[in-house]
Amino acid sequence: MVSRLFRAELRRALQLLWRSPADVLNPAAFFVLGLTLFAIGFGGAPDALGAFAAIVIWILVLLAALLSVESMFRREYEEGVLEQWLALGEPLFVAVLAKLLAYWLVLGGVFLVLAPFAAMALFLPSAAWPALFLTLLIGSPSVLAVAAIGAALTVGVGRGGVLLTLLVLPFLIPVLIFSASAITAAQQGLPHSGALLWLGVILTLTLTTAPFLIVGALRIGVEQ
Amino acid sequence: MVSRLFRAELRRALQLLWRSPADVLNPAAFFVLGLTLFAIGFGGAPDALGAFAAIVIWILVLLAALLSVESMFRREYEEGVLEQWLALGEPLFVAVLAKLLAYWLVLGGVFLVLAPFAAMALFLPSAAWPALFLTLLIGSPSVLAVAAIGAALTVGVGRGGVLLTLLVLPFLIPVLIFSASAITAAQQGLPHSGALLWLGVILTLTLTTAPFLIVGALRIGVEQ
Amino acid sequence: MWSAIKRLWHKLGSPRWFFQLTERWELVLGLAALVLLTWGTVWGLAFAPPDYQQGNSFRIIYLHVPAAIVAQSAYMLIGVAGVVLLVWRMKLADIALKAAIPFGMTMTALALATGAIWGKPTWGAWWVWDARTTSMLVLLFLYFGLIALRQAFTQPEQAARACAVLAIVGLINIPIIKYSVEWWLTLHQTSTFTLTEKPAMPPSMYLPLLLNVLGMYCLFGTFMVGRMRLEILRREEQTRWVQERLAITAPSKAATA
Amino acid sequence: MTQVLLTAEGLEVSRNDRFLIGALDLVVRRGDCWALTGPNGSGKTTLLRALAGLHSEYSGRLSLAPQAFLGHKPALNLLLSPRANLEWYAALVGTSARAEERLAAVGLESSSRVPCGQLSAGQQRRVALAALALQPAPLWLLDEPHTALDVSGQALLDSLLHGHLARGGAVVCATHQPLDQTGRFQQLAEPGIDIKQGMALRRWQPRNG
Amino acid sequence: MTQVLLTAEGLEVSRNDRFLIGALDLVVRRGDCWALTGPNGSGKTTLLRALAGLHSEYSGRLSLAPQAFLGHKPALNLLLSPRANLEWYAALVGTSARAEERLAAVGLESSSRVPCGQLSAGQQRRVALAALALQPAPLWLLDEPHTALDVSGQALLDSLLHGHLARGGAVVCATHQPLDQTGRFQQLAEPGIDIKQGMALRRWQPRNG
Ligand code: HEM
Ligand SMILES: Nc1ncnc2c1ncn2[C@@H]1O[C@H](COP(=O)(O)OP(=O)(O)OP(=O)(O)O)[C@@H](O)[C@H]1O
Ligand SMILES: Nc1ncnc2c1ncn2[C@@H]1O[C@H](COP(=O)(O)OP(=O)(O)OP(=O)(O)O)[C@@H](O)[C@H]1O
Ligand SMILES: [Mg+2]
Ligand SMILES: [Mg+2]
Repeated sequence: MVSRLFRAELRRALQLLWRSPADVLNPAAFFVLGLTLFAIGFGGAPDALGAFAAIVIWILVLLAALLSVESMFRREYEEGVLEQWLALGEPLFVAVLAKLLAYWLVLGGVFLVLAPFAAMALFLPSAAWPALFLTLLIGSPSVLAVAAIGAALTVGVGRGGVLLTLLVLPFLIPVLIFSASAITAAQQGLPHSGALLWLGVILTLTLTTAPFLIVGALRIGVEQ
Repeated sequence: MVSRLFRAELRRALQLLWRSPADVLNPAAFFVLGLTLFAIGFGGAPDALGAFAAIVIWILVLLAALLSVESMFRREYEEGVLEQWLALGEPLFVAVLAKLLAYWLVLGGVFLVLAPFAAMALFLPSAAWPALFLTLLIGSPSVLAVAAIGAALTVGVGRGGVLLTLLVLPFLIPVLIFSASAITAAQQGLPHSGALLWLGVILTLTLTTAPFLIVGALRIGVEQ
Repeated sequence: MWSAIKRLWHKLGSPRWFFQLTERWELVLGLAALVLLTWGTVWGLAFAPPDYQQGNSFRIIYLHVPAAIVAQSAYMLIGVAGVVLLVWRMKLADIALKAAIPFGMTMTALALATGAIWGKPTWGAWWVWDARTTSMLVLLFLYFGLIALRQAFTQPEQAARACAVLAIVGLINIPIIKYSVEWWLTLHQTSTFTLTEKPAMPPSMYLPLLLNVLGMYCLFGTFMVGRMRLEILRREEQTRWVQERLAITAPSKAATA
Repeated sequence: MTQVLLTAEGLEVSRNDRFLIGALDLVVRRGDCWALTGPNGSGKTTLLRALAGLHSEYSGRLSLAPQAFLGHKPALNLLLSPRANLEWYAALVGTSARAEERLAAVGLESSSRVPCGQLSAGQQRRVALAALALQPAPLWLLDEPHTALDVSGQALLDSLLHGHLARGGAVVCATHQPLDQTGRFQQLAEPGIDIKQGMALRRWQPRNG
Repeated sequence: MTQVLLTAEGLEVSRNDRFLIGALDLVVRRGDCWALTGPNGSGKTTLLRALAGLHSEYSGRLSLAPQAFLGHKPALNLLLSPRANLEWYAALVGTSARAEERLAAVGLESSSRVPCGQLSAGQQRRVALAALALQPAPLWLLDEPHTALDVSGQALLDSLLHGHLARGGAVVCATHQPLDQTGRFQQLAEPGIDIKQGMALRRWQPRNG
């Protein structure tokens, strides 16, 4: 029963992403354009760029994820669909899991696909590429899950979520720091499994707690 | 008559920004966050940071402006207010001007207030501060006006705040380049009035054409 | 005279008239493109003298320049079509606007790619951020934007008008590409062909280039007309004249099958 | 003062190239009250939007006096109070708002400073009626104005319509409920206009008392 | 099969600390059809939401069977087609969708693959009715279900209600229009429940033929 429901929700979430590809394309475009801007801005200074490539890429990933997650529940809320989930004896938890997975499949996929281009555009030495991929793989689900808590909290609060960024960012900074330091270490040929391990710990933590927090937050939003 | 209408629209636009501060606070938070991340990320390398401070600040300004403008007309569209503007013999033009002014007053104000902090956080030499202020003053209205065209074009497209970034950022690249080059020149004690002049030219161009384009785009959106 | 122009203008608004007018164009343009491109390319690659500075690597010019020029022309056509659509509400304009996008985008990508390949030996880097390369990249983004914007709308009519607005705004980029090399000091070459001066290259170098540029325009024309005709058929599917046409061609298809 | 507020000649309205309304001829004069009826999805909303200049996929001749339009949405800013919304409408059309008074007239004196988003569905429609009443435009285009109104709200709407017609205004009103349901209108004995299968325009007049 | 689907004892509902409904006692049994009437802003929507578990600012005892809720919004995803929406509802409640069939029953066979955002107001409400009919929950909580429906749509709604009641379901329905307006319901002779000034719950039963 639950697994059938999960499949249905996953299909719906993917269908929605397909119907309004904006939700995915927007962050992807944002990511690419951000890269372009930095590349233009740092013009002619490939060394400087290479040194900061890791941090630039990860900042853009964070921002792109925030942008895309912001509208994760908004449509459902405004259309009154969120109410249905709650009225129908709460399969909401399953729906939230499915939605997170769908976003991660698509958005994580986008980041992974774009990563090599990002690395090239910013002159990231190839020694650091595996670290970049790994941090994206382990880090991005945490980012999405935490950002989704913020999106859920702000769904009822008028438009746009006043505090999404403020609420969520403090929790994301560790992900950023560990990722960037792992990549920078790899760049210099230093060991970096420690940072990756920390990313794994953060991932377990967020994945086990975030869905509950999201459901709670949505419930508050609907009663608003 | 027109000026009375303009005042009414301006009051309303400011009232709205006051009632849903998210539209401004979110981008501001984003700006601060981005600065923080860069400051953290580039950690102990103040020299490197100082050299690229101008470009980092301006990229963040661009992204923040896009974030905030994205919802500029969405509420009006969804509530059916945009239709009223059009049905009532188009005082829409005045409304658009008022809205742009309101956003610029608030968002431009936020950027100007945050600029010294940004400059300090990124170790921008104080010689370049006046140039930073000037570029923000002259450049930000262009950015807002161009971004508003994109917001108007995408207003009817579901949650298609979608394409905004994709559509608009290309047009903003000149503003970025001139601003950054003015600040960098000032940093090195070089003359930079040329770049400022170009910013002025861009400003005149956008301010004279953007309102018309915005009105046209909104008209298309309403018929969607 | 004036009324004749007006009549032509009216006719131009009719997709059906255009469809009948261009019955043979695809073939003619296609053949011209084939001849010109083969001639220009063979001459340029095999017979033109090597450059005294760059040796043989310069030969990529025979792809790079035609692609770059046609990419911009296609965009100009798109912008003009946008104006016509918004001012005169001419359906054909939207059909043209839509038809020009894929070829223009491909040419932009090709110009960027060949430029990057050429940049490696001459500038020592695949990519350099200067005014021309940047504005050309912007052109590519504009093409992306046009495609994305159209598919974001559910109603074709609104999509067409929105794309027209974007296309017109994007026109500003064309002079930037064109004059960026003169306004800012950049690494990139300035113009070879101008209307007022003789090119600095020897004829044996620039004549094949000219042939290729012309050939590329013909190729553009071929694609353009073909896509427009297809789009007209698709949009006017319900009308009598299309039904009749399809009724004529359908049995012959059945006969060959 | 011209008598004709709206003329449509051979008006054909479509959506996405799909024909909705073919060759409609309509003249609306001062004092006219036209009810537009038809099944769901027949094109009532689309026709009204075309008349209001909000839908341009039509052909034929169309000329109209200034109109006020009230669609399926109440067209209020949900963050602002009813009062602020009315004041904004007043500024748009250049009249004085007298917001408190108008809100009292629609029974909302106690909610004039609450954000509209915190009003019930019917209360929002009432604010929209107040905004409508404030506009000096002689031609009203209304799309299912009875929606969400309670019995007293419908009486209120009827009296608004009566007043507007008496002042020489005219109304075109899409609706699913016969205007005589509340007993305050009666249909004219003329045949009216049949737009297409099931979709029709009929003229009504106020019934006093 | 229990007979009682909903019991409320001393239910007091408020909003932002403002009292809306005081001490309501209500028992809904299989086959019951309760109409909830009251002026705009009296708290009908709030009460229904409390019953549906969507509003928790209440006190008193409340126990209910699984319910299906249809509020002021049609609760459809506007990007997806009616078909996809129905299939999703079916997955939620674990029944088979038979979407085409259900859409045909509400007169939308030809629009089953258009995004819901491109349907007219009444067509969207019809899809919502199809989604309601699909849910096996015995208790229906409906908030002004007649909104935007044309005459045939209202007949459709009535026959949905008839069928549901006949199968042993129960309905609580907030409305501004007397259920007997279409002639397919009649009010029971019992006094019903007066919640407060102007706001009341009355029991109706299907009138056949
Ligand atoms: C990715 C980088 C490049 C881009 C985006 C680019 C773009 C362009 C464009 C848009 C034109 C057409 C100018 C016009 O319309 O008149 C052009 C022409 C030309 N390009 Fe490039 N280019 C790139 C790299 C290069 C390189 C590396 C070289 C060789 C050093 C080169 C040599 C030329 C030459 C000789 C012309 C012909 C100039 C003329 O006849 O107008 N380009 N390029
Ligand atoms: N989101 C909200 N926040 C705060 N107060 C609200 C909100 N929605 C409604 N109210 C208030 O609660 C009261 C009851 O509203 P409710 O929507 O339940 O009324 P209703 O009986 O359904 O009215 P209607 O017939 O207009 O639909 C109203 O006075 C309203 O002002
Ligand atoms: N946004 C839209 N995009 C595309 N088609 C639409 C859109 N809105 C409505 N339609 C289609 O146009 C037709 C007419 O819709 P319209 O809203 O005018 O009907 P209506 O008569 O107002 O119906 P209702 O009584 O349900 O309000 C419908 O068949 C509908 O499918
Ligand atoms: Mg309608
Ligand atoms: Mg209600």
